[in-house]
Amino acid sequence: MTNPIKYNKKVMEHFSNPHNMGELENPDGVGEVGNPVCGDMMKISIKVEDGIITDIKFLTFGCVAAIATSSVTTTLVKGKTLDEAEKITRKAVADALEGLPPIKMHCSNLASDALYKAIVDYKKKHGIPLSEEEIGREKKIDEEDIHE
Amino acid sequence: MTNPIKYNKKVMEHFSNPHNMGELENPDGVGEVGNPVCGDMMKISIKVEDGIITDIKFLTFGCVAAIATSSVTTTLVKGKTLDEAEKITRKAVADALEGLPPIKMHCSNLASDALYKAIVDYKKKHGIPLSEEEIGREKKIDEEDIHE
Amino acid sequence: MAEDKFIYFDNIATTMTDPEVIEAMLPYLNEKFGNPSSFYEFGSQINDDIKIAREQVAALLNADPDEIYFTSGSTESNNWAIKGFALANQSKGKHLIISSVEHYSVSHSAEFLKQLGFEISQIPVDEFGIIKIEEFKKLLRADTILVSVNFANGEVGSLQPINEITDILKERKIVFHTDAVQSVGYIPIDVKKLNIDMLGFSGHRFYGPKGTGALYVKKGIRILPLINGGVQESGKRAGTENVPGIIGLGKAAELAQKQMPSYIPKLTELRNKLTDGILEKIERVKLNGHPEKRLPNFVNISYEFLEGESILMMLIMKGIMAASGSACQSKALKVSPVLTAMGVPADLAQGSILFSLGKHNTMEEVEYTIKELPTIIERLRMMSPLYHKFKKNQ
Amino acid sequence: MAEDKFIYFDNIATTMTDPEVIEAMLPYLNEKFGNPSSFYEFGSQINDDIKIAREQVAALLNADPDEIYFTSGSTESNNWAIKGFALANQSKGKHLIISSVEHYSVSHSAEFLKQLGFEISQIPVDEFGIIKIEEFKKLLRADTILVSVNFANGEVGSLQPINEITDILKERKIVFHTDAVQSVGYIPIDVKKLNIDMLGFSGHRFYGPKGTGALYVKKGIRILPLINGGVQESGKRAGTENVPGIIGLGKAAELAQKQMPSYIPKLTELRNKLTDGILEKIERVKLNGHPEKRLPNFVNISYEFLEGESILMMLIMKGIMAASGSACQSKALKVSPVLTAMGVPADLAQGSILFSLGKHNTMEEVEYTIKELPTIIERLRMMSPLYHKFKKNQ
Ligand SMILES: Cc1ncc(COP(=O)(O)O)c(C=O)c1O
Ligand SMILES: Cc1ncc(COP(=O)(O)O)c(C=O)c1O
Repeated sequence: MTNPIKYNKKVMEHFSNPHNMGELENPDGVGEVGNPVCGDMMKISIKVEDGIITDIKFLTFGCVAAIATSSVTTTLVKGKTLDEAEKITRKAVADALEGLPPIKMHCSNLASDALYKAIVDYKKKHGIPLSEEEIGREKKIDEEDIHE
Repeated sequence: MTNPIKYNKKVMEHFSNPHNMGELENPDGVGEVGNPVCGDMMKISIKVEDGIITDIKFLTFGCVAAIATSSVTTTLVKGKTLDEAEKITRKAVADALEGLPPIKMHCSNLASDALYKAIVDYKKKHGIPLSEEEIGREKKIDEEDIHE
Repeated sequence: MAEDKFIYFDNIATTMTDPEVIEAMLPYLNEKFGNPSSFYEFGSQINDDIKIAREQVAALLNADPDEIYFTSGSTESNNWAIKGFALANQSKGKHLIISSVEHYSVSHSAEFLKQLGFEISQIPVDEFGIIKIEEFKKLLRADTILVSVNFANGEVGSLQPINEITDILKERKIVFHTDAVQSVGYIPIDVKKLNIDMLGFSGHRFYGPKGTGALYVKKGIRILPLINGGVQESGKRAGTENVPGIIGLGKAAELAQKQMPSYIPKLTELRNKLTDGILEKIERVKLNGHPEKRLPNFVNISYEFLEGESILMMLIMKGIMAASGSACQSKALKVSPVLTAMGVPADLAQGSILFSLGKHNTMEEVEYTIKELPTIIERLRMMSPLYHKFKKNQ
Repeated sequence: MAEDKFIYFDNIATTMTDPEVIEAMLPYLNEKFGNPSSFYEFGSQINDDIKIAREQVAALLNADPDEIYFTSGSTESNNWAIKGFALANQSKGKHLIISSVEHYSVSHSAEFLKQLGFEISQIPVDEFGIIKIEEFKKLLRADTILVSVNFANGEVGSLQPINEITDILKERKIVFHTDAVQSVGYIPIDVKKLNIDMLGFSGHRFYGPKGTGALYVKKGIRILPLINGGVQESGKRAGTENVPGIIGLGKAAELAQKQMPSYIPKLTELRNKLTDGILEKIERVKLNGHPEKRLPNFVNISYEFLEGESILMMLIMKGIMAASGSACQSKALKVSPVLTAMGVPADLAQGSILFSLGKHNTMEEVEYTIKELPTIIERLRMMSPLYHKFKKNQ
């Protein structure tokens, strides 16, 4: 009934040895979500070449799940096209970690949201127009961020 | 705090091997107190010769303490004059048993009361006038008996 | 009987903790001492063990594991069920019905609610201590929210007509609670089949540890916590879990489920032998409770012209431990309110002795008791003025 | 550190049961299984053993034995004290005052009373988690019947000014209750000298068994039972006694009284060493709670730019078990309400870790922790966007 948090091996691997940790110098796009008051904050920076994410780094303030989802998201994205990367869902992130404790599922949102915002940031900077859908998703992320 | 009843050795001796148990044939005096509904009932019969209680027997319906106080009372009385026997107090009975559990103290009342009533019965039958005090005590015993 | 041994016929007071139960508990007193609420696995892994205990208890009652809440014993469980349900549902009505033969943990809880404006009705019982169904029906009102009737009468062991009660209540959506402390582990109980909404019991009555118990609360039923605080037991019963106790209770439930099929017939045989032996060998006695519809381990008999304590003491002197009523009621009461409610006259109720059997009792012990008891009764009757009067009038 | 060993720095969550306590309990799980309420000596003699346990607990607090009531733990004790006192004394007034840093077992009990028409005021605390005496005085009303302030703040260990509180209350005849769960066994408590009216605690926090606790209630104070039923505990707390638990609690009290003089200085030394080591070696940290006026075993420190869970996990990976707050509160809360009440900003409160020491901890363990922690903090900060921002702005 009381269910203290239990992480699986995969999560622990990413937490203990996170991939792509840090901040890119002169990134092509940056996305930041969350805030310290609500306990999770993520910053993702990307390098893009010919529509492909060639490098990515994350910074995370947060729990074990937040760090692990950040790490696994970066590994999922590297080498993908922007379109492919955009489509990485919250579920894909959780699946790549072979599951998260229920009360930690929201962390997978944060990671995919931060990535999304980095891509949008890149597109804006490079004059790539956003579709209605993309604008909507960005707005939604920002709103959630405040309300959380 | 919860204090189940604990009897001492002396009480247990009298309970296990009660003295003067039974009913005298053709007694000179009989005293009965208590009733089955309230859980204790005692009947004491005495033989009196020249103002001396030469024989005594008891019947008791009741708990361990009731039986033990009946038994010890008979031993205290045998061979005593009526005057001496009348003066056997509730305390004397309890003392002769080396103490009773607090919630069982009322049993020592019953035994001395039954004895008292047997003596009064003898006196009435033999035309020995009762003092004011004696009449008062008898009345009190009967009243208590009902109220108990 | 061996010098150092005695016959324990007071299994309704408490039972010995089964060695397997103790063994199951020991690690949680020792190395597995962590707090289940902790973050690290050393503590949190204990939740898995508690989960198993919850499943074991649920299985015994055919409940779902998340319908089982661990408590400190049936007294707490009963208090919680009655007060917690009444307080959570008072907007629906403030009328409660209990039987007139409830343990104080039920009747005093109801008493407490009276002060908060609730009304309590009591169902009368017949001569066997079984509730009168027709009278019960008459007590039901539009504002009745809860009915509480023990599974078996705690003093004479008569089984209550649970099925009939819940059938009546189902239509009216009134919730049913039962104090099953003397029944769990002595008779199969299926809360689903019987449509029971809440059921409380203690571990120590069926070879589990003291200080443990549970309340079964059917899914969907709202009760307020009795004990507020942390989020243990889904936030319904706060306080750091009594881990060794819970593990022990689970084990006891498992053992009961496994062993009941073998010990119930044995208990029934011993019970019948003891009952018949006493009724045959001693005159002027009366079996209290229903002759058939009773728990397999209850033998409550009244001995005319006698008072219970002196019988108990003589039994002790013969190495036999029994009781003159419910061990956990007040010592001060001379006459059991349960027997009184059943219409047993006060003088007869005084002389009632309850032998309650357990899985460790033997036929040899029963036979020894049947042999010794007539002498004891005879001896005490020889002292009884009531018996002398009876003889004279014969 | 040895492979199979770990460092247990979460003694406020629970402690291991002392082997002497287990040894004292075992006979009552085994051969001494009788019910203390029974008539025969096999059961009733257990009352003598319970009496000793009651004396042992009373001695630890300088209370009279008949002022000690055994419960299932401090959560029950606190619930009972607050609800039971309020309900018994509502004719005198319906206003209660609690501190703003109480455990849920106190604050939710007060919450419960609100529904019954009581009013609750909360005393604000200063930056150390200590109640503001002047503010407290302002809250007192003519209809105030009860004040409840923990003996030591349960999360940072700051000691409350009990003496000052009870001095103020004495004149006004207002009753004082204190939740002393983190203090009993860690600091001498004299209820007489301190004029405490009610005090609750758990056994498992000072090497006693889980599922045990007590409530001290000063003679003359009337409280209603929380758990109604039989006459156990002078009719104030019903239910068959958890005999092994009570015996164990008594033993734990005895051991605490005997051992405190030696382990308090030791704990204090370890605490100071750990506190100083961390404050020296790691930048941007903040000691929560009062630097001196705190329990000898609490080290609650916030690490800027970090979140607690990831620190805890890294500590676990180094074999160190600690907590990020009160183990028995809700898991769902990200920020401790206690730290919030103390005015610790949310982001700083997130990164707070509580090391709570116990008598089995060693200087070696403290030194190991001081050695490992800076690396952990450094590693996590390297991941933290907040730390990066801070560095850039320096
Ligand atoms: C200050 C305080 N009071 C009471 C409790 C409740 O203690 P228990 O779970 O032992 O009942 C806790 C639990 O952590 C606590 O920290
Ligand atoms: C019928 C019944 N219900 C409840 C109880 C209370 O059980 P416990 O003392 O284990 O809480 C008893 C105790 O004898 C009982 O006989």
